[in-house]
Amino acid sequence: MTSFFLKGEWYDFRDLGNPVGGLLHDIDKIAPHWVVYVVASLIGTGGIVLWGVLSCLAFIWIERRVVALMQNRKGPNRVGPAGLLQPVADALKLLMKEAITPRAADKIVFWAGPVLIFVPALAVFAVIPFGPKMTLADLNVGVLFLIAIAGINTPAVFLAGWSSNNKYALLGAMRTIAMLISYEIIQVLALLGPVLLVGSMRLGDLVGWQDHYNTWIFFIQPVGLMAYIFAGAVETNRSPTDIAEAESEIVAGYHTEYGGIKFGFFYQAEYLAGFAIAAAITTLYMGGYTLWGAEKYIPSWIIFLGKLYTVFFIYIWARGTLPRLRIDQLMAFAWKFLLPIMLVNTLVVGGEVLIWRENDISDVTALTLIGLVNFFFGAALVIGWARFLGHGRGRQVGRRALLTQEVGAVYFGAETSS
Amino acid sequence: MDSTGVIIAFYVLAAMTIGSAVSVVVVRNMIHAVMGLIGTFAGLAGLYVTLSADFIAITQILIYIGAISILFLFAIVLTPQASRNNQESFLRFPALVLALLVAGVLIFVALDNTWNLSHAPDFPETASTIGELLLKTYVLPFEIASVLLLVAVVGSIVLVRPEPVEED
Amino acid sequence: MTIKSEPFVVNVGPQHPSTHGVFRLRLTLDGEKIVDADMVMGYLHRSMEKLAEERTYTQNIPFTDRTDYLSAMTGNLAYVMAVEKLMNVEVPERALWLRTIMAELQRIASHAMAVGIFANDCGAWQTPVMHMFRDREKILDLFEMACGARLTLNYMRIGGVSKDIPVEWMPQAQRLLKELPDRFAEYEDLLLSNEIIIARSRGIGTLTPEQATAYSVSGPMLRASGVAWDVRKADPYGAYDKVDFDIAVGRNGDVYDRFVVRLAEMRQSLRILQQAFERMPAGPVHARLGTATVQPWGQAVAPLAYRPPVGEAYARIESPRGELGYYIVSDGGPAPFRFHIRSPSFINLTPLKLMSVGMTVADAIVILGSVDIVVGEVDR
Amino acid sequence: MATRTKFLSGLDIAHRIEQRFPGAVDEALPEFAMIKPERLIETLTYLRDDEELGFKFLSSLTAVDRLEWFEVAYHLESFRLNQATAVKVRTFDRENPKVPSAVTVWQGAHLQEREAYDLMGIYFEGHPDLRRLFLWEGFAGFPLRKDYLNLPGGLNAGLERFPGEQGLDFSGRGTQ
Repeated sequence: MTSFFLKGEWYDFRDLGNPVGGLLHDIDKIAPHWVVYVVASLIGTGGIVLWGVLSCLAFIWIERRVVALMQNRKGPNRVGPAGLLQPVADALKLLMKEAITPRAADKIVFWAGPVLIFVPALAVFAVIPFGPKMTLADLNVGVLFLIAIAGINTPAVFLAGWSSNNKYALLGAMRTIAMLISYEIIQVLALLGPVLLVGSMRLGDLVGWQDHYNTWIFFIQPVGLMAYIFAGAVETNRSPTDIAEAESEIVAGYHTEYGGIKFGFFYQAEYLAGFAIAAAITTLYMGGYTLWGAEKYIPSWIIFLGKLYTVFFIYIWARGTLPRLRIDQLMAFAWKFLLPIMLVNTLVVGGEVLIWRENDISDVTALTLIGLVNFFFGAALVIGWARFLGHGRGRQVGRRALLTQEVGAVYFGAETSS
Repeated sequence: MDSTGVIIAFYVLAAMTIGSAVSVVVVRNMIHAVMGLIGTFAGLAGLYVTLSADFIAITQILIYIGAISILFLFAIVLTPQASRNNQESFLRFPALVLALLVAGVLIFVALDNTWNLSHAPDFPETASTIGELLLKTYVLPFEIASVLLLVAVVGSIVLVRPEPVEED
Repeated sequence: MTIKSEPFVVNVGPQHPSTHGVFRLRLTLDGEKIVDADMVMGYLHRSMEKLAEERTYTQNIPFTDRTDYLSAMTGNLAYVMAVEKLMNVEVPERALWLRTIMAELQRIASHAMAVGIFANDCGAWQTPVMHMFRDREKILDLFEMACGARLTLNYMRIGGVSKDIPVEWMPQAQRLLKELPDRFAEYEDLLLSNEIIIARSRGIGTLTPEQATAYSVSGPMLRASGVAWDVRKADPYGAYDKVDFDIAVGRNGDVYDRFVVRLAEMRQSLRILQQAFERMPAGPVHARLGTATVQPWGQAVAPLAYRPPVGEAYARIESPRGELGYYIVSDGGPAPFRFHIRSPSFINLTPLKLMSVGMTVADAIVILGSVDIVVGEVDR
Repeated sequence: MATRTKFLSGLDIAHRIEQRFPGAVDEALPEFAMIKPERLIETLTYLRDDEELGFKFLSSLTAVDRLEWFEVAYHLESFRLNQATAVKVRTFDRENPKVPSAVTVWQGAHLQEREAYDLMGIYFEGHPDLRRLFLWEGFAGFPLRKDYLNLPGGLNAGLERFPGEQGLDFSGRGTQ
């Protein structure tokens, strides 16, 4: 007790689990057993909430600046240095706005919507390992937890859309549910690949496996990663699948009627859901908090957050680049394209793991072979299936207009080489 | 029922489950009733966690909150006649009587039984245990259930398919 | 067995991000499918046709800016052409060339806006619009140099243009002309082969040439349906008979083709500009009519009121949105007796129901975007 | 290369119509041919379908209040032959002007006839959906008519002089 504040682990920021562990250890000596539990969960939840809010604020600014750069604009640059305080100003504005509830809305459900949508967005982070000891609850069904908690979104979105008593909101809610339910299946199948490889659904085990073999599942499961990134875009309503809140069609979708801080909840929940998807991709596909030995020198949580933000950046990039698909095209993409491919992919991974386990093959050879096979087979599968569905090369080529001098002639249906 | 925390959690969750379940029956607005149902499902999932059946708990959330409740919501919204409110029904009193009878039987059984505590060891990895059981011991029922679901999927697709336009 | 759902009426607008102004589209939906589409307009109706009957012919020119405010030059041009036809005025050669140049610059600016906003309607979050604005801004700078205004230009005059271009105008325009082909290549690269844009716009809102003609559709919409009709070519005005250019024609008449035709027309406009810059003669820019005086610096001071002879005139030009016609009836007084605008945005909306029924909500927005309406011109 | 749209004079058109439908033409001027309302639809159909005319495109349809009568002007174009013309129809009934609808001939007349009905109050018989277009249902009167209202400042429609012109009396700021 003499050196309460001067113990080594207090400065060991490679893993924030160390100082917290030290603190808990000291508390355990002086307080009853359950206090440790309460303190540990309070620190964990508080940390995650704090991190989530700060990251959201930072990314509001980053997203606006980055997209502005993509669009030949400057972006927010007035509030604070380089516009850095813009998100704070936004948040203050949202907080101070009058919380309007439409008269025709169903009051209770209208209020429940933003709260319900916020819970799963935050709860997902409970199972994410930010570092070796930085997991709030390392469930043994962590992967399933990711999907199940994200699934709570569905009723929340529906209730928000329905209770607004607005046609755009209802249309948006219907679209969201159709999308979420379809892409939940894709998500499950995409996450099944890593789970089959590792043989565990505990996220800590998944990271440990990638650390042990010094590889990322990204290299072994490219098709699964692509499908999961796309399904993640659907899940978080980001471009090119922001159909549920398609601004140019249904104004703001299910949260059309929400304003003030209630809208702020949706806004932040959307960011948090985006971070959750990025965290899942980082953990499952990109080695989590490990970086081929560099985690000895760099704090692991910095590695993790770096990867997470990189993945999240892809979504921002897509938002500044891509147009939006139509709902039926998106559904067709899920059911006709991704589902068969993911089923085949799962089968292939299962077979590969079986062969690897049953036979005496060295790990390096096995993983290299699996990676190569999956890459080429996946590429062949995607291209072949796209061809089979009629998305040949010829259809993608843009047409050019026909140029003519002849006034009054009709060229309808004239097919010339473009 | 080992520690105080679990006991507290059990009572909180049980109260939540029963309260939501009562609200499902009592509330007039059908969407509110579905919200109550979601609360019941969530409470049940929590109860499963206290029984260290985490796989079942997660599945409960995934299937019941994520899918079944949506089914209810869609059914309510897409039914044109059923507006938002529950209707009065002549079956109200028979239903009440039936419910009271069932409740009586359940309470009687609960009080009359001598409850034995199980001393079987916990499953450390519920998911893999369930997986092995499903794919080894109970593979036939599992497959039969799968085939049944497949039939249901195909049937529903056939039902909602637009009729092909007949060309003469 | 089919499952029927209740019809669901959605009001798209008048306050909506995609109606390009205060325009209302009342869609009756079955699920996401449109079973009926009805247009409600008039939120921007300023009764220009009535107001114009109370103002002199010269005073009416600013009104024509404010109909199609994204393409004010062509509005000016069509109106002054109608009045010139009525008064039988011979316009000086340089003024004709200047009118052509300005109209073509305006066409590029307007088409850039149309294409960008169309991509926005497809859901590309602002990026194409902002890229297009880059070029449009430079064209607006040129307009500002020439006439002091950027949007409502009021440049054309009866018998010519308000003033000659300043000396530094031509070098700047030449510089812009050198930049633009690369930019257009970039847009064609980014947008024409974009898989999602193709998926969203091919086969949507198709009009056959017969339908397009019967529904009085004009401009890029008509040409996208495969009808090679361009007033610039068919009935050349300005200096269009002296320049060489092609009519861009689509093959399928869908939303994608309208978009392709617009991009191709921007290139043709560049061609016209190139030739015009080389061949524009020197000379006066305003005809001497009545008491009109031309100041030493080239500005024409119009007489207070023209009194055209009794009669009527209908002049039409190819505005970026289609065939823009002005029908003017004169009773010999200082103000038009009847002033009617045949506005392409308005008439191109006629087949909207035909195009959107059977499509989804998302398609309806894209179709409306492809019509490229300017509500100021729809409602007038 | 400088092709120009051939404008078929009203006299020419009137001659052709007269040959096909004797008595259908009311008046003919070089600028237009005036057709009798009762023969309008068959005449317009003839103009559209005839091989040598082929006016498949209705460029503009508008109504004019000539104080004694209302007239509806149709500006027609043919893409194939690159020619244009104008025909008109008139009605002397100021209380209840009625003209047959051209929607059956050109669907493009749909919105334009609605506009003419809205602003000029001409009832197009046979129009499938004749409602107010820009103004709301229940709007009193038809604003483009010359007798709708005198404008502020007391300047009557069709006035001979304008402010600033010589000879205008500014003492009373208008006549009312």
